[in-house]
Amino acid sequence: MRNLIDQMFALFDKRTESMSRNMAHNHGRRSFLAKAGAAVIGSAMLPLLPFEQAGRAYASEEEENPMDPNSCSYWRYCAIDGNLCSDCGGTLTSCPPGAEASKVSWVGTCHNPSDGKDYLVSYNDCCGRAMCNGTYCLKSERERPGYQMGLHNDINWCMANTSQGYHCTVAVLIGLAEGA
Amino acid sequence: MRNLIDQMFALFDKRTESMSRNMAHNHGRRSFLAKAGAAVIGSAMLPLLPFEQAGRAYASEEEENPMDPNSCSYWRYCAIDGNLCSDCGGTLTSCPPGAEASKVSWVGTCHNPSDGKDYLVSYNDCCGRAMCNGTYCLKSERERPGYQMGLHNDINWCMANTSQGYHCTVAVLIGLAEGA
Amino acid sequence: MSFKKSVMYSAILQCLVGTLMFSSAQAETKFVPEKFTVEQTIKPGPNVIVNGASWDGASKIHIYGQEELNYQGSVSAGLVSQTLPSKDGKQLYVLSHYMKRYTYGPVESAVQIFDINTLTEAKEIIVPNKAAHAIGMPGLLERNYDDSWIYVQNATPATSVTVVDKKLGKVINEVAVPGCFGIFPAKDSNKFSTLCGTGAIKSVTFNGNKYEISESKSGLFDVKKDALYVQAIRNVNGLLMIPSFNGNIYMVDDSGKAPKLVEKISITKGTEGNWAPGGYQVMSYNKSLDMIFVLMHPDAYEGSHKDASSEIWAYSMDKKKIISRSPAENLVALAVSQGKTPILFGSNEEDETVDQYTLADAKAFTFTKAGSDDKTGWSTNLQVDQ
Amino acid sequence: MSFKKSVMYSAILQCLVGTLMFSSAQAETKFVPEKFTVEQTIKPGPNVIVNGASWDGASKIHIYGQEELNYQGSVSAGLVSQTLPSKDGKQLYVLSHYMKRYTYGPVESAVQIFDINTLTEAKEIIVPNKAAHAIGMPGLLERNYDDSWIYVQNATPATSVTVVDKKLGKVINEVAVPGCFGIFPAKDSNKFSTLCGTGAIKSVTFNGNKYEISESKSGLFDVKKDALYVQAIRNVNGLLMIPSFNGNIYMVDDSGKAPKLVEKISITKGTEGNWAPGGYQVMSYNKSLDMIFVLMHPDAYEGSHKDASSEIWAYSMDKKKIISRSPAENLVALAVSQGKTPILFGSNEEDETVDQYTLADAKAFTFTKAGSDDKTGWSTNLQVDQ
Repeated sequence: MRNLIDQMFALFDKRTESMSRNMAHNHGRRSFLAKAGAAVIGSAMLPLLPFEQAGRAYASEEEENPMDPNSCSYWRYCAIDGNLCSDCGGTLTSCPPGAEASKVSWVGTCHNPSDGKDYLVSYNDCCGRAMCNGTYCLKSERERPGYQMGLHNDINWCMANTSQGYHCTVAVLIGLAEGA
Repeated sequence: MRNLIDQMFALFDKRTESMSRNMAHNHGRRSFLAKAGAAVIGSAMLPLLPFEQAGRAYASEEEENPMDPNSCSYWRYCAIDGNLCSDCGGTLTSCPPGAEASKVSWVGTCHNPSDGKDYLVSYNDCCGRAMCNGTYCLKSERERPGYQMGLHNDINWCMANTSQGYHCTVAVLIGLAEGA
Repeated sequence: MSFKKSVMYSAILQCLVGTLMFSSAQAETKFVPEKFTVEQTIKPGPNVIVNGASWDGASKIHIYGQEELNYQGSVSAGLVSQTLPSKDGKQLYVLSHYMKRYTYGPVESAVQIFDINTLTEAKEIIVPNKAAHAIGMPGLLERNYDDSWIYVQNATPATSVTVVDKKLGKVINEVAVPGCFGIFPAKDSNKFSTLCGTGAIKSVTFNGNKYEISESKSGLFDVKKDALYVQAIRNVNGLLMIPSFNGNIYMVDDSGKAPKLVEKISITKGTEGNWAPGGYQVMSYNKSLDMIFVLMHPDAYEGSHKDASSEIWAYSMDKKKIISRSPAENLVALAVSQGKTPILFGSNEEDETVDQYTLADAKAFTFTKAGSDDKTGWSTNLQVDQ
Repeated sequence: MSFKKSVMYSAILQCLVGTLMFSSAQAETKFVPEKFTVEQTIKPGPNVIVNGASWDGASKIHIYGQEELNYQGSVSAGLVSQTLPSKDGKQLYVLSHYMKRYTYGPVESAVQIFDINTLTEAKEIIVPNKAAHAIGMPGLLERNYDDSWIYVQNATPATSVTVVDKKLGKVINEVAVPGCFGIFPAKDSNKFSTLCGTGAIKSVTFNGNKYEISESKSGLFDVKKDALYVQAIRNVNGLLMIPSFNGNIYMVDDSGKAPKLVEKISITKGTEGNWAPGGYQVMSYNKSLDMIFVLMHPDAYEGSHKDASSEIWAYSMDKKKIISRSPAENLVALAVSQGKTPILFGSNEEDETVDQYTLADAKAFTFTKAGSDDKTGWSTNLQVDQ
């Protein structure tokens, strides 16, 4: 969780500073920061929605196995959108060698059938390489459009990095979901 | 044919000038020009090779029809390597709107079954656009490696243009083959 | 040098001409060499524009004639393109990103303006590299009502909107609208609205270099229970129609200072099978018929909001009822032509094609697949230019 | 400002930690968050490198472990890449082209040097934009014998060779070798040879900033009747082996001033079915066995020289006979590992995969397909790093 906090602080330090510098309008830095904070961090902490239906893998014909990290039906991937780094020279939680770790991420709340708990999953992109041709998965449980940026998976989360090319995506457990 | 001559002259005017400017070695401009000329222009004028076997289309399962310009087995395509411009917004002999005509080309000698004659076919690339996703054909009758550059089809013939991205390929009849 | 060159050329020329003469003499009919040319324009008529965005190379924007689904040509851009035809349908705006080393290195984001008739570039405007690198969808690259400004949605991930003056060819403003996303231009050319994570809609009104933000009642929509898609289309009565995950159309009045919800219309009410919209551009609108067309799938569940279609529903906004349901598999984006006999175009996620649907039964007003082309590859949005 | 910021952060932190504490308290075992990291190195062992060149986007160079065909990772480049491992197998050289607008605009051609173990870039050297934009194949990006220079084949279409000093990180020479193509480094580090359209082979020898070109007897090979592939491999006896369209191996001695043909070995003599090599990298060589492996197809005809394989032939250069013929469909490039039990790797044109062939029958010395991976996409050449 330290990780998540660090990432989000890093984000605010770097990006909102530079953004604010470029804005000379009638909106104060404080109100901007406060609102951005509410939107990005707040959204990651959303309570669970009252449904628990399984998502669908992109390749729907494949065997469903919520315990197989090589399958799009793996429980952690409930809101993933990307190519699995584990199929690209990385692992479930690490980027392939030479890629750059994304500074920011979107977050899903996924149900682990083996212990019955709900986890916060940080989907981090690995950056600065051409898109890996590894297994592509798309599931959008509790995913929301860009007005809830911290839950949004239709965007390149290398956006805050120096190297912005999208390479692949990992699924990192960062917390137990509220009420789990 | 005027076209071909113009193109080749344009090539020599532009490219060898700049090339020569960049060379400060112990080879004179004249001998270089003469040799390059022999290689590039000479090769386009090669006598027919003594065989007349039909080439194979890349997509070998397709219906062979040497009179159908939409088929890779079209007689003009005997040494083509590229995406057909006619499937990309252009025609058999013209680039799609907005693309740039290649200044140089490779040449094939193809047999037209309808009149029994052999024709020189200039395969020109259209340039400055992303590769078109139209029908891709590869046939290599009398095609030769880069030491016979004017017959070579494994290279981007947008190489002498300002806009060098490869878009698609046309097949233009520029002459009757020697002895036809 | 120039002497040597001309001698050289003469020799080559003689050789070429000699060969030709020889050949021509033997030919029964004189051979006339063909000319290698470039098409100057595409064929006239309305087009559909398919955004073939790439994540690690040149995005390809494909232009097809609406009637025949004939390939007219393409323009090329950088990474993760967004596309938008101009108001008069004569130009095409493309936002994309160019990295010095293609997938890394310094990034240059640009709005490029292409002339659709000639498919040539008319203008390129560099915009701040804050522009969202997003999947192709509505609401991220828009223009104001009189088409003098182009809006670009930014995300760093903090959100803002860049305002480009088309004539000046440069950025004239940047508006921070934190926690909000999507640009819905108002009929007032100095104004746009945007969806916010609080469930509010905000309107941004410009006054020279300054701008003012007004907010709708919070909770205009419920982000958890009935989230809105980032897509709004203005109907014949001047209201914005915004589709939701559950198949409601939110009718929003953006003419006042702050946006107001006028009505919420469920297009699924009374229909069995738990149908819901799905995709990246779920809805299109035909003005002459005052009818929306929506990509629908059955057995909806939390997370199915981007699932591809099973059917296209035609819904009359005037009569507030379903006019027809046409089977249409695997579409994630929809665009409809204008006029009384619409043609539908969809991005097919499974086959990676653009699909054309035409009226099969005028009385039942049902559509069937009439054409398809795979040169688009995978796409998530498309537009008609008129 | 800094005060406000820290207040802001504290509030967020408290909120986050509060939520976590609450969650953790309820959990039966304490939850330990996972760490998001980056792999520092690939797994040890020999690799095969597949050149996934792109014509309108980032080329992708894929690194696989030889034994398991496990995906180790990748490096990214610009358009139409050429690849080459360093002499010690620790680095990878990649030539590619970067256009400002991806498919048009000013072009920057670069040789990039990557460390294979970490897959990070060690150096980038800009070379003249004359470098051939060619399909991936041998002979266009090479290094001299002691690996101090990198050679780049140019084509504008006039041909020349750029010489890069690896240590200095810059271009030190450019040699015009008009009408010739392909770079075959000699054992003398100051020398390379090249194939010419006249049927001769030329050797270029450097002496400081100057160079001298010596030419073999003209007609060393017949460009029309038995053209040579642009590929040469040095055998255990120090001779260059150059395969021809008709299945002859030209044994060339490049140790003297001018190259000399020592012998021409037909690998098809006495075999029924009109077999011939086919592909972009038709041959590979295993030194310990003094054996070449060649991609072969039957019923050859003029123009079939790039047709994909039906079989892989293992031919002993020592015994001058075919050792085995293994069925292997659709390959257009071949690389063999070193050692007495070789593994073969091929680029499969039809399936767009890399295929692995291992010894199935040690006695018959025949190979069968043991693995395949589709992450490479379409490729036309590949290399082993040791």
